Amino acid sequence: MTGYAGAPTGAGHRLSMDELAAVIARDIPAGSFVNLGIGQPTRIADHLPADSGVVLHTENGMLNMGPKAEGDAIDPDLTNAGKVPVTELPGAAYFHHADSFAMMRGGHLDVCVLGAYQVAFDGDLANWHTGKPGDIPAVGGAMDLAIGAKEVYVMMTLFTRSGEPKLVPRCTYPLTGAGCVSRVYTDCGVFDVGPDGVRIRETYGVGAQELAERLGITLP
Amino acid sequence: MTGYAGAPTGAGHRLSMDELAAVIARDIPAGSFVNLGIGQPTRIADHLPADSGVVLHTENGMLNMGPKAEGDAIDPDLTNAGKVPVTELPGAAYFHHADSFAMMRGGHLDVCVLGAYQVAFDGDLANWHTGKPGDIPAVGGAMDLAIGAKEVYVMMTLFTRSGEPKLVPRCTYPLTGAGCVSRVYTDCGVFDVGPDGVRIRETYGVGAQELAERLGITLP
Amino acid sequence: MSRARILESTDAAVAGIEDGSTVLVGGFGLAGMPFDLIDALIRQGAKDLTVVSNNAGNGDVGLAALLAAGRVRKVLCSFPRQADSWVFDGLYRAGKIELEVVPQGNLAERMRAAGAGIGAFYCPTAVGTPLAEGKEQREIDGRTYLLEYPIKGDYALIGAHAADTMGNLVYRKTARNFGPVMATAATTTIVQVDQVVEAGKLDPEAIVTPSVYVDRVVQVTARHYTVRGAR
Amino acid sequence: MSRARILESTDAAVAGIEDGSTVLVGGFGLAGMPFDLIDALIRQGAKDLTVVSNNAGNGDVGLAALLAAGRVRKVLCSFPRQADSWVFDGLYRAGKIELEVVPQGNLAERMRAAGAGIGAFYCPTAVGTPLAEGKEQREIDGRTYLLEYPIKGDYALIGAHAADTMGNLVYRKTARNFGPVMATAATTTIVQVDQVVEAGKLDPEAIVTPSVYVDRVVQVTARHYTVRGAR
Repeated sequence: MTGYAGAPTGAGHRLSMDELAAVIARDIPAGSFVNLGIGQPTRIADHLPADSGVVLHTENGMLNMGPKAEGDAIDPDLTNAGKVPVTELPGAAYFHHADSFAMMRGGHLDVCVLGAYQVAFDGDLANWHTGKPGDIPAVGGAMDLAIGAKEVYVMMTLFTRSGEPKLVPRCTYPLTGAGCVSRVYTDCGVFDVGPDGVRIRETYGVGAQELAERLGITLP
Repeated sequence: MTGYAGAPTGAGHRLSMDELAAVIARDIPAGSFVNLGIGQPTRIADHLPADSGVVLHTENGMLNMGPKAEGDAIDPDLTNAGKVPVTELPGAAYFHHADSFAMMRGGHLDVCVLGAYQVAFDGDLANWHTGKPGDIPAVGGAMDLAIGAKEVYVMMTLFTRSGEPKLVPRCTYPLTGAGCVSRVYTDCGVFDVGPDGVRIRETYGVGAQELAERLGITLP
Repeated sequence: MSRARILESTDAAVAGIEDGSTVLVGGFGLAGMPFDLIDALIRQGAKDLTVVSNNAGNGDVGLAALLAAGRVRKVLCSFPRQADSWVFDGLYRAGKIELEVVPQGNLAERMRAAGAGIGAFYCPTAVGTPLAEGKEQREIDGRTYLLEYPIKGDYALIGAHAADTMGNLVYRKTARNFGPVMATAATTTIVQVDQVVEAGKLDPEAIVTPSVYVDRVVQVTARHYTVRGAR
Repeated sequence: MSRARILESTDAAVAGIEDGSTVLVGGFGLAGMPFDLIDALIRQGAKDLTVVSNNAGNGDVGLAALLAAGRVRKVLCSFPRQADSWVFDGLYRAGKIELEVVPQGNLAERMRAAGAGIGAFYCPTAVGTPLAEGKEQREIDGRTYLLEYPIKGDYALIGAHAADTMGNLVYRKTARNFGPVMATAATTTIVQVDQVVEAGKLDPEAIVTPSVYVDRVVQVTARHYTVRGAR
């Protein structure tokens, strides 16, 4: 991600969203059942090795979803949760919405990757509503996804355009789920979050010390 | 039903269980979705006119069940709720147990016909357990059926072998469902039951007055 | 419910829908949306409707057209705000339509509960969020749940791929979405299909919506739209 | 859950089932009962099991054989007493087995709740009966309901007709019964099938149990029994 205004000023290389997608793809265990949220997380699919055996779930009623459909392969009856036409892989299965969300809510998916406005050190997630008076609230499947998978990862830039951290002691935006995120992947580094607070796993283009200071966390 | 010990002593013709099955078949509206309980109610199927359009549900997961299977048509994977091999009619559909009982509990079946030990004037049903100390309790789908269909009919003899009425002011056997029965078909007559009490619709081989006296009800 | 009727026109299919009805409308975005039934409902004229659907209309077709015709008092949905939901956005900002936002999985499960005779259920979704406000909360086995009530429809308008003459339904791919659940949750379920086949022609193992849930069926010429934009 | 494994033997399929486990056993009477997995479980030796199944065994095969081997501490079922349930009857009357009777629909719905992440639900079945004793009761919209909790299994042993190499399942006729629900409700789901086919060979529209619910699959030679007697 080439220098958005709010990012740290260190000279190092922060990850582009595509590079970050590759990092997340690397961390998803082979054979996992995975839901990739709309927006940036969708890119992760392009970085999964062909032999990963990862099966993608889309909450509008499908397992083993394939890549985006192009040209003649576009079928209006076959879309992902972002309503983008997609394809089906061998071994795909279709089911209705109640069954699809039962699958998620019942904890049968291994990993879900979501975008976020903010994540709190304890794993609280805010990604559905800015809370601004003029905004029309729209939640979609965000709250169901947030509490559903065994592991909920967030993929986001670490800072807003105006330089505010998005990994925060406490979310100021309305919550999507409480304590539900376990890991946060950002252009500047990867973090574990949860009941024990935030912990830096790795950093990109910026020192752990500088990052800790910007976020107001203490290194162990 | 030729003279079981407890039946009224009048000289008239009480209905056999087969004749009674024909009466019930006559009363089931064309096009209804119907569940016939195990035992005597199963006979009703044989009396439904070919053009009745009645669709039979079996709670072990099927709609549009056909007659009993014979000979080579016997398939161990295709049975009714009594575990008797049956057949499938064109337009049949299979579904799992949760879906099957959702169909019943959700009030989507029009009529269910059950056997009974006792029915109370207010529609309480007892048909699952004698309550005797030595008996092993076994409920099956009886309680789900009792509260599920839009109309629950009972098919039974009106008296026990020892002459006790089975249509009673209050059930002495453990209940299967409270106030769930709307009509009782017996060898001696047909009764409406419910919140307004019991009412004789027709009688077979015995006068309404005698029947009322035996049951301890008042004629209007 | 008694036997499904196969009707000759969409107008016959939507006949009798009363003002003030709650109408469950199938589709996830445009996939599975019953365009022809909605057009017929617009002609039929019922107003003051409460619509339950995942979205609040896309572009100017289907549900968006019903909203634009001013027939909808209230929308229950999970995701009203989309790249192409200008009709809803305009009505909402003008204070001309009421909105209840329901998480997508709760929308589906609450309709399933209505169809399955479940009085209410404890659900972990939305705990600790603004959408938990006013809902009863309960700890079960160390986890917190909210009490959710069924959503029942007077009518469901859904799209399916094929029906047999008894009313059994099959769907196509992700156009299945809310159809099977809505069919169970409505007093009267009205379905538009691409084709009607003889009873016995659909594989009994593959039927998704059994005939008992279907009241009226009408065959229409398949029309498809593809949307651009977020869910 | 991660990818299903296709195993070479029923012994490998039931490996690791611990003493004291709760095992959901598919089948309605004998239709859909996983005979070969149960035989393997008897060889495997796990004891002190709680078994959840619709019935408590028929004749001397399948679940009845597991009971006869003395491995089962408790049975949760809807209908233990049948014309040919002599094994269970004997153990029960001798005080050697515990019984919890659950209405058939509640058995199915409570397992569905376990699989669907529902904390508990209000159900109208059994209100006013002895099986309501000790259950929380509630009026909703003028009707009385009982609060029912999920039934979760450590293992499910089920029978299906075919699996693909990913673990997707289809069933045959009324042998489907409890299989799909149990597959969702167990931590580890073990399936015996008549055949395993390549991924892509099963119609994606007709798959009943998606692969995510399946952990271990083993192909066996189809064995069928027909029972005489009441449910």
